[in-house]
Amino acid sequence: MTNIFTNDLIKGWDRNTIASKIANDLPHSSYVNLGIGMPELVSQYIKEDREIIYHSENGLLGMGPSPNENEIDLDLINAGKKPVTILPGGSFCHHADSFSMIRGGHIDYCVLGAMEISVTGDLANWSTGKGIPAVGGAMDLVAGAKNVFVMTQHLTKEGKPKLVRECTLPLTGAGVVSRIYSDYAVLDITNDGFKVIQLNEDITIEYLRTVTDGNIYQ
Amino acid sequence: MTNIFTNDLIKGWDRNTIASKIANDLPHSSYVNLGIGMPELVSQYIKEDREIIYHSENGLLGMGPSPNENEIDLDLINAGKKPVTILPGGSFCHHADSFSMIRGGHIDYCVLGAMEISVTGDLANWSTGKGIPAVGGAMDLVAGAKNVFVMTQHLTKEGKPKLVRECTLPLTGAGVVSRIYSDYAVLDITNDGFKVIQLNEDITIEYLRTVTDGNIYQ
Amino acid sequence: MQINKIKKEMTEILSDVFDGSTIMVGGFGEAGSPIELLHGLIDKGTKDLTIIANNSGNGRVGLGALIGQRQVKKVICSFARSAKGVTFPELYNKGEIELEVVPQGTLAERIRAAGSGIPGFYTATGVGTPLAEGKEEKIFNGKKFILEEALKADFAFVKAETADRYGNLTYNKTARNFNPIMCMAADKSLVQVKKILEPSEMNPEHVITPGIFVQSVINIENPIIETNAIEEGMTYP
Amino acid sequence: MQINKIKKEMTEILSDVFDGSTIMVGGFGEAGSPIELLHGLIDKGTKDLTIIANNSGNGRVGLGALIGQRQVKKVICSFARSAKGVTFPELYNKGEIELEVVPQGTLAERIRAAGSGIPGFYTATGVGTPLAEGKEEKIFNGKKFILEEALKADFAFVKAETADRYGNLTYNKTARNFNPIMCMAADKSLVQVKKILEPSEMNPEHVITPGIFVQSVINIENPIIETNAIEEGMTYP
Repeated sequence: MTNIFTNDLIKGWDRNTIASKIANDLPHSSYVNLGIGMPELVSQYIKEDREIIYHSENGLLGMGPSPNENEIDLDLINAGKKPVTILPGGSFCHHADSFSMIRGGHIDYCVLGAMEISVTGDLANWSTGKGIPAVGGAMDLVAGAKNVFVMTQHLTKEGKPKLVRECTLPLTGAGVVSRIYSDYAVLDITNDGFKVIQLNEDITIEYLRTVTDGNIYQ
Repeated sequence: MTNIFTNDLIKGWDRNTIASKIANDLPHSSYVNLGIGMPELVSQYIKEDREIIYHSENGLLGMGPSPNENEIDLDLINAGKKPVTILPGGSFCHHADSFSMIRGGHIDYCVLGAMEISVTGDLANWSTGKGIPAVGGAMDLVAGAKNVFVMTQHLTKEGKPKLVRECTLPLTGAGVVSRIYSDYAVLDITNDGFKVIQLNEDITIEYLRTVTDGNIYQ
Repeated sequence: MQINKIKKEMTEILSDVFDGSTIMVGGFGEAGSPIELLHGLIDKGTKDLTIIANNSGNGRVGLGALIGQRQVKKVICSFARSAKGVTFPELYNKGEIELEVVPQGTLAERIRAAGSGIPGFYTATGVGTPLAEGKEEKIFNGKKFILEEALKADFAFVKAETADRYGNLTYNKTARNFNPIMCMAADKSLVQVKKILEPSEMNPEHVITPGIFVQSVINIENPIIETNAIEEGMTYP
Repeated sequence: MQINKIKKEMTEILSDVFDGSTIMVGGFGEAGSPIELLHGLIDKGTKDLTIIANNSGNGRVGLGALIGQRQVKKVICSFARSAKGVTFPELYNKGEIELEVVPQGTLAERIRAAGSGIPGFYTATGVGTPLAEGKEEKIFNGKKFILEEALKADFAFVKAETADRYGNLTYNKTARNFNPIMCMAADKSLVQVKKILEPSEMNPEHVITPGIFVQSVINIENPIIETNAIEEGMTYP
């Protein structure tokens, strides 16, 4: 199961395909916080049969897409400190109120990246243990959101499994992840291990087992 | 010291005189919460050399006087549920924010009535122990305001001392009162007992001792 | 598909409310009190309710009427002794309704805590008084505090001034009071509102309750004015 | 006599700030960051500061400049690793500045708690992680929470959009962020504001920070725009 080299790997779903799978699983009328980076793609794949409200933890509910160059307002930014817009029906609030939305269980879904996810739903995504420690709102989001979705490559750049029996990196939260969307599969965290919800068309469950450290079942 | 009968009593300051003494002791630029009833009189005696901001715990900062009959708005009321006005520079907030002002020590002075005040500054003013128990914001005010002033008759209607060694009624707060304004005297709560700051012109310290249960000094 | 939290019928907005529900009722005295929603609950006949509110109702309208109909088994409030209270004292003095007294600021903070995912917090309010009895104590910097726990509810009944289809709310003056924090603390917030606005008419800087805290809205353009109703001797039903 | 919290001179508004002060600095990234107040502190030369903020400064302006001048001994923040950070990493990697990392929501709530007279509260944020080490645990309804304590400051440095002479404030869009709660939590809140209004021009429904939380205001009509300043290679002093 260990030390698969990158050049042996099967090419999985691309990030747009993963994002569209997540977008399909967000129900109409959900309040959603998309993490900085890859998860931001999800909003591009929401179908017309539903309306989703995006929350940005720096006090913005009803976040819209990036502004045109001439519409940039440096007082209107997202949690990644990039200029954004606000949609009709949106609102501003201060940081304590914004995190009341998160901690109080009012955010239906958050979608985050990961370094490691354990078979019991532990998540490590804020620290490699090196460099300046910086956590931002990640710990609040995983502790507070009703459903924590992880969007990730199945393997690290070095070809090691990110889905593991036990995380080795500092945790962001313990037992917090509900579902993982990787380039190889969609998996739920269950009492019995990683449950495959959908398997990439090009790979087998046996292969998935070789690139995953922890019990997998269908 | 006990069981002085009402008809023996010296007539002290009237309530307007007491209110003006309190008004004189509220410094310029103070944030003040005046309890329902007698303390409300204080605002009428603020001199022109100072501006005081009144807080009403139901989410009103910058409370003004009662409205004219034709200006009454039943959505603009004070903590006593009576129609009031708001002055320029005032603001509305919700109940948690309003009590953050109180509990967080931002209200400089609150002025409250009393049933009993102990020599250590315990206050009883919310319950006779009978009837339907109802506390309102009194416990929050005495625990949170920077200075708790009591405005009271020195004796009960039955002629018993309200200033006592130990309160017999259920407490509103323990060790919370800073100063007492009665019809007989102005007294500070100190480690050594009730310290007379000002004595009514018509009475002696000896007389004050006979109508007060607890150490008094000048 | 568009989000639309606005309901047309009172029966629809109240459809989920069940016997034995815990319901937060907004308002401080009559300001911000959701009288029509409470009357809807009388029509529905829901029983064994626990009410969390600042007061315990005036006259025989709104909360006073609901209590008078014996639909309430317990009231959690700061001040159950208002001048115009009729039905609560009647039942309380007969031992037919329970009362839990909570200091007003502690009530507000416990409600906000529930909405903010804070299960408990420490406060100096009530220390040394009968209302601190049985509560855990803790010393911070040499001063004694008591532990108060979050207070949540199945439903919040709220009255606001304006709403849009997302459930964003504004209030009028001191009618704001407990309403915004109750929206945060309830599983479902049901809001009666004087005026419905288009989302584009709602200034994002001026929203007091963001729609995330609101599940359903109903338009009651001309709500009953409690003071007048009581003066006119109104009773409901 | 009228209340007037508006100061004319930077030296006046900063006159009370002392060596060893704990200062909350508003802003999330550059939005709402009080750059001119921070530059005033560089001019004043105040030392041994503890800074509470979400970030640790960008480039060599504002907080980045203050840190670069070695006036700061410790930073308490949620995210000290911003793309444009220069001075903090320099000192941190040499072990010449202390860092305390606090999750962003816990940071916000600890600040609000200080302003609200709540010495401590329980949260699930951080449970089971290195940031929970040494913290008291408590079980509520079968779930584990940790105790977090109030975080207060001697001063808050805040940037707002409008103010009146009472210190009532409004903010612009997401430049609101930590500013309102920092005003609550500091002994003295010092505010730089783009525009001064008459009290009668300030709508009481729209005030975000009531004047009770503000001690001094200074009008900075055209504040430095951090992004532009960094692009232009600005350094201060």
